[in-house]
Amino acid sequence: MIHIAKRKEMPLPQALAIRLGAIVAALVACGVITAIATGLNPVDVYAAMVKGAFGTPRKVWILLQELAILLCVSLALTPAFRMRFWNLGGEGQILVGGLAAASCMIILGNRLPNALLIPLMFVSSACAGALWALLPALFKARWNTNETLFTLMMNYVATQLVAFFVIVWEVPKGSGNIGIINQSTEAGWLPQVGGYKYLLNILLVAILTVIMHIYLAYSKHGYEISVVGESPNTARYVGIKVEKVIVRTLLLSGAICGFAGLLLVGGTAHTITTTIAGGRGFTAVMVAWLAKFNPITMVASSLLLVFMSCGAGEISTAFGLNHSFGDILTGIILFFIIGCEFFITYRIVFSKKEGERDV
Amino acid sequence: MFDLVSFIPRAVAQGIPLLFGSTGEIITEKSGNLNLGIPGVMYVGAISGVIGSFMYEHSFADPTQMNAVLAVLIPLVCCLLGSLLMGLLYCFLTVTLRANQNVTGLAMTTFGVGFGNFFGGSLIKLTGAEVPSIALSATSRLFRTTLPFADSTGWFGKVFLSFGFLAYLAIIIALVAAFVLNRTRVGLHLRAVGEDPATADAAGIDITRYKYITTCLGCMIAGLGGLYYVMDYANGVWSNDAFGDRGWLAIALVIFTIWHPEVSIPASILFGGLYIIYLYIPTGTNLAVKELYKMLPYVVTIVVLVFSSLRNKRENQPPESLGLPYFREDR
Amino acid sequence: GGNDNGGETPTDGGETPEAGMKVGLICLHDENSTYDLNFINAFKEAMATLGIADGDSMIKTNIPEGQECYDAAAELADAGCAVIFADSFGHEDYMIQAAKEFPEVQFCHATGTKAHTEGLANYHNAFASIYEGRFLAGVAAGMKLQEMVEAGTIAADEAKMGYVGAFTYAEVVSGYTSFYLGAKSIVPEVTMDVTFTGSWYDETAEKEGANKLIGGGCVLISQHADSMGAPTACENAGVPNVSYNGSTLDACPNTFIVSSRINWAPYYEYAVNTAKGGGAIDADWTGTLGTGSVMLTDVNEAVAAAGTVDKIAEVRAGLESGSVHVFDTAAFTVNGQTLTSYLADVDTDADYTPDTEVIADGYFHESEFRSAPYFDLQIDGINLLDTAF
Amino acid sequence: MRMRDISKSFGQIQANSAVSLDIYRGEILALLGENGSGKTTLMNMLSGIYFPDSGEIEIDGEPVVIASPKDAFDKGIGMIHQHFKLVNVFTAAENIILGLEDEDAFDIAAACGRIRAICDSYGFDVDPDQKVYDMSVSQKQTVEIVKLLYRGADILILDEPTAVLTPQETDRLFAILRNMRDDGKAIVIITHKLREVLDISDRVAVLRKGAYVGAMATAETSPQEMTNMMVGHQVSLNIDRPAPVDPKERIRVSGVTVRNQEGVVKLDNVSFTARSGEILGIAGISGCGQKELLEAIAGLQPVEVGSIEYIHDNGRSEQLIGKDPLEIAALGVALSFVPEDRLGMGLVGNMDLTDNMMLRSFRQGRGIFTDRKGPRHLAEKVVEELEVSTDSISTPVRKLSGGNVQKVLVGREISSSPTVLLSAYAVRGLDVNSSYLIYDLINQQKERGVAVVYVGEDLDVLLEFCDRILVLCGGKVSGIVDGRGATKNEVGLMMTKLGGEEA
Ligand SMILES: Nc1ncnc2c1ncn2[C@@H]1O[C@H](COP(=O)(O)OP(=O)(O)OP(=O)(O)O)[C@@H](O)[C@H]1O
Ligand SMILES: Nc1ncnc2c1ncn2[C@@H]1O[C@H](COP(=O)(O)OP(=O)(O)OP(=O)(O)O)[C@@H](O)[C@H]1O
Ligand SMILES: [Mg+2]
Ligand SMILES: [Mg+2]
Repeated sequence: MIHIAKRKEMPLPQALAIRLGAIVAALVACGVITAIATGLNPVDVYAAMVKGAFGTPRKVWILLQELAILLCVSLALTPAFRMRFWNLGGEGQILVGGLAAASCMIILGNRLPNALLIPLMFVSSACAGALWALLPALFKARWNTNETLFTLMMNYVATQLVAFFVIVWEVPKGSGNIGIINQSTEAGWLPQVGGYKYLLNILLVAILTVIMHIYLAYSKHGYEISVVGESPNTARYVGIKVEKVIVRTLLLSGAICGFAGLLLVGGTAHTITTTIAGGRGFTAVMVAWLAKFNPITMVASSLLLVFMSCGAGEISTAFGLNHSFGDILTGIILFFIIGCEFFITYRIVFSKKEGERDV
Repeated sequence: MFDLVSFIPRAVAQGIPLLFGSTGEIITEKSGNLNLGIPGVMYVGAISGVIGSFMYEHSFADPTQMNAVLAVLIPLVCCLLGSLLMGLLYCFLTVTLRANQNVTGLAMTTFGVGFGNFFGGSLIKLTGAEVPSIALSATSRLFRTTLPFADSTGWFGKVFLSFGFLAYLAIIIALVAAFVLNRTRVGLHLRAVGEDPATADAAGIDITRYKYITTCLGCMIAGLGGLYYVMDYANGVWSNDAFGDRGWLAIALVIFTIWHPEVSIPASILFGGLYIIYLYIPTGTNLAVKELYKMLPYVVTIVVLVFSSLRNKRENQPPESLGLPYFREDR
Repeated sequence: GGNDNGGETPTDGGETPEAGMKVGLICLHDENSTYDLNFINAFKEAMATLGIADGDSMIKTNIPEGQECYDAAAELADAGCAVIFADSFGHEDYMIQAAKEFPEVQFCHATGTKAHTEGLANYHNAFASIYEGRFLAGVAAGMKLQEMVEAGTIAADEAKMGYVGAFTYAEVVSGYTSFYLGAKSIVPEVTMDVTFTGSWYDETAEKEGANKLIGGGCVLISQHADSMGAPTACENAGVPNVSYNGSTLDACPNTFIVSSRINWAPYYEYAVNTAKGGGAIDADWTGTLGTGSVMLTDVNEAVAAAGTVDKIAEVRAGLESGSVHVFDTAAFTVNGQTLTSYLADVDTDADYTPDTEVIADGYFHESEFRSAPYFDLQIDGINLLDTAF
Repeated sequence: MRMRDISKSFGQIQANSAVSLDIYRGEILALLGENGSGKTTLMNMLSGIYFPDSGEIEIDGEPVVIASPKDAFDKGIGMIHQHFKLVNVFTAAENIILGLEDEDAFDIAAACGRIRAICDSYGFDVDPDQKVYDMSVSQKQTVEIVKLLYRGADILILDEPTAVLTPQETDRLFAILRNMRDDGKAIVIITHKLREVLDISDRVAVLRKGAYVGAMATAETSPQEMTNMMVGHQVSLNIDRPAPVDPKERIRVSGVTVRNQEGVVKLDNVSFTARSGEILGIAGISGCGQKELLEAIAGLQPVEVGSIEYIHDNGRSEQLIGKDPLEIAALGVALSFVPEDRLGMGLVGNMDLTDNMMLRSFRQGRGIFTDRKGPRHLAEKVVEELEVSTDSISTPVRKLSGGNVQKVLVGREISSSPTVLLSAYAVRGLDVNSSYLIYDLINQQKERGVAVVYVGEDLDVLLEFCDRILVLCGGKVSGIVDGRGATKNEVGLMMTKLGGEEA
């Protein structure tokens, strides 16, 4: 007979070893699947992926930039998740944040100096993102309206809102395309630090990671968030205004998503499209969860996912393999990582069957 | 002039994949499993059906020579099998290994959509078509065979008889699911598993078996949604990513219908209708306004959600243990 | 960052053009998109013709219309590509950005509009006179309508076509107008309803758009959008369909008539050969029937009217010889008036200021002042659906 | 049934070590032990919830393996679990038939009939169509009992079944158990109330820290002996009642009416005063409004009409109605509240001791950061002074046993030197030793001049412990009696009838 029992607390090195083992097993499994499905040598494929992610300084910069944006969105979702508010609306909050930044650039680009315009963009993106999160938060706080569905639907509303403004601002008429905003004046473009295109974004998110970690672990707000998440009744009992905490936390969550939108629009792309968020609102959910809502661990989990997507781009260029193959590999690696937690928490006990005789 | 008689069948056609998806997810969630992998499952279901049918249809020089029963059964069985494997994978991870359901689901969606598009892409390469798609016209024709009299009974035929068999199957499955959930012992046990597995377990119900069976069944039902989309709606044409994020909408419908498969029938059709209604609203060349009309299904969903939350009933809440792993020895 | 890298990885492509010249292509999607597949197939074909090794031709797929396009272009330049192509309209600004940074690399952008005003020596636009292809496809449609009228399936005043367009962009307007004029050259009383989806690829919108047109009495459908939505809707309803981008015969054996498409291979060959030879690539290059850039698929004899193939050949000869013009001002009216003068918006600017006189010699000079189409007139006989409330 | 050398551990914790226990037909065995001594664990291994790490189980001389609750059920073992095993959104009937695999068709109506028949014959009051979430705790416990009866079993295990029952309900249950014993069934009952042990059991078995200490015939033992065996050393079983010190009016409640969310009146025109240095007991059957009363004073329950005043030492009074706990604290009212549902309200199960100590005080200090130093010291102090048994102060409180959880909560609540202490069922589920510790703590507060409002279910304790007792019946005050003079009968009657007349 096989029985499952809880383990004694496992020492960290051993737990890390199990996780590492899972990744190795995942790579082997992916290798076998690669060989079967594509006929390619898996080692070559892995080498190409590494090359695609770290091959040149430019690729490393791109990887870090992608990492920064994904991490930023994951950080944004984390306070809400810790409060057990399932904010699936990151996508929409990024979009409206980006939309606010773009509208500042388009409408005020020729009227304000960058020194004023950029701070204004920061404020308006954060406000837009916050507003987008505020709506579901208010209804959740007041009437316990299901936030998962509400935030999910807000994504689509945001997408259509962006689609609307893209057509309003499109150049040329009818093309459904805005193109680079203020390409000649660079009005509203975030400044480059030390001549590095992406460094500012990366630095900002690095700072944000540290702040978020401190905020959640050591601040009074962070403590309130945990209490509300764990037990709303206890929160009320000690006089925490649950509604207020929900609204405040979601304003923060949305504002940071909006900020991610600003980084995308003002920092790199200098345009707005309906696909600019690129599914990060959802990927970030996975990143946050994999990291068990710890901002520092999230650096690792977002690195994994960004590495996989950069690598997938490379294998599609190098071997003509469809991008989706990267998704398959990502999925398999995730399955192994998720599954291995079992062996950290539980042990399997085999007991002899001899005693079994029914009455 | 708004032509309801021609609009309704279109709305139904949009609604059926959602209905399959939401019915599958409802019964899954009733067992306490929150399967966010449904979008991936629907892709896998569809592509499995396509692969099966592709193999069969291409083994004939002239596809009209196919055996009609086999031509329908093969994709159907392949689709069910593919979705079943996804369900087993989900259950193995979340039920046996007690992995986090949310991450597992999201990973399954990544995997499933990738799987669908990868093998879709591979088959497309095999066909070498100029227009990248796999056309299974002969098979699709069988899936789209309508009831007799559909053409000859005027509006009645158009509104009620003009669908392929999978559409009726979707409705029957939803009704059966509703019946089983609410009126049978199995349904009672299943709901208990989702609400309070510890209690169900203490009452002698095999939690693992219930979770496995319903989740796998749920995945198979959802997979049929993908199959319906390719074989019926898209005329047997697989194009990558064409299915879009209907899987997410199906999950959204679960909450929208407060976990009632029978409510999902009108809700799916309503949502399907709202999904395409912008095409019927006169906007002319003002495409910007059209983009705003595309918000309609989502805004309506939010409004209904808010109204229904105003009168919050205990029965309208998600299953209490939804998303939580169950281990008998911890409390 | 981009700026620091320009010098770090010298692009040796320009120095030794013959030995292992490298060429790159940036695609919005991948081979699974109708639109991109057309570019990719032509690219592979051209590279084979040019004798460029597999390892030296690089395709970057799934590059969105944003910063990623610049990154992809820069990476290709880093990798030593001497000529870099991009296939999507929205890539243009990022290609220009990269062109400024890598002056020794040639950037060739399909469907763009800015090369002739940007004034960069290494940035170029290209398109094809696809309106001619559409005109020919329209002729096939006209033949079919004529057959239907003659067979009594429809009355002459029921000769109404439907068209599913993506955007209201000049490229689409030029496309459906030429298609309509092609049909009108056979059936003068034909009319056409047009509906827009607001997307280049949206299977549901295109399918339901076509269904709506069919429901509205259209007896033949064509489309300018990339999914299989419209053709399959036609197949379901048994309504003949004139396609775009490639043959949909497999999926629609009973309704597919013919399809027009652009063949990009001649342009790739031209651009790479010119770069090789050190010459200057045209700022605007327009492929024609003559260059082999505008193509029609085989006609599906099972659906097309008898004599379609011959008729197409005849009209095609006329187009090539210059005796037939697609936008012949005698063939259409705008608000009941024959056009004698029209200022088109050729130079892209935010206010859409008309800047160039395009009517001369009795016809509208499409794709002559820049490669991308600029015909955006609303002609009589074409009814933009839903504008009349 | 025999259990031989049964051991079971959960991670680090050894819950049972080599326990051997015999259970006989026609006998009621009481299983005793302190909180966390492994009683529940041991019984759960019989009912298939847990699987032993080692050891053997025999039924009627045959070795058996009980791998699941279903196995246990098939072998005729039925158990009432310590924590309700009821599905909240189901009706009583649905819960009762849950898991049964009858051959005949699924027919709830027929089941309801049988349930009514059982209730009638045993004198229980269960509405088969009532949803569990609408039930009071004692109703839920009754459903559990009916479930056990409905299913029938040869070996019955009852884990603290009386914790939430009224004395009358307990008596009824015990009568049934005696009948069943006489029918030849084997019965094990776990309870912390020694009086009940004496009343019902034939034999007593004692566990201490997971190990079997011994067994004896009930008739030959005394509460003192049992307690000593459980604890392992001599304890005194007297509750002190020091005289009130300088009683002054502290809380004045007048005409308070409270409705719950469904609009049902839970408190109806309640008036009384609580005095400093005095313990005011509140008696009443469960669901008669005690919970709402305490919550109303603590600022957690909206009050429809009435007034609740806090009177300072200098005679100034503050209205508490309409204020939340924070605003009440801001008035300088030092109010502590030990609620009924400890982990649901009062503590956060997944947080460690330090963070739980911080719940009341985390706002202190002006910065945006929390200060964990103070709470850590407090946690250490509470652990030391109240003898909380825990690995460390960074253990999540969820992992502590019920008694220890309660000590942590009480320790925190009294650490803020309150002037008013509200306490609901402070010793529910606690073992004798822990209970006395809590009584002592409350008495210490009383001596400090704190006004204590003590809601309890055990009338004997109330009568022994409180200075005055307020009796509630159906949300109305049916009287206030002096704790020193009143009799159990008198109070018991007032609990069910309003001031002598029918409620
Ligand atoms: N599911 C579990 N997981 C981990 N540890 C457990 C579990 N159940 C019990 N324990 C541990 O086993 C010990 C014995 O617990 P048990 O529930 O048997 O005590 P008990 O005698 O029933 O206590 P009480 O009188 O409070 O009901 C406890 O100290 C506890 O720490
Ligand atoms: N998930 C768990 N992990 C570790 N220990 C647990 C867990 N659940 C319960 N326990 C332990 O099991 C024992 C019994 O728990 P239980 O909640 O029954 O205590 P209790 O004293 O009976 O509480 P109460 O009197 O409030 O019912 C406790 O010692 C507790 O520490
Ligand atoms: Mg216990
Ligand atoms: Mg207990």
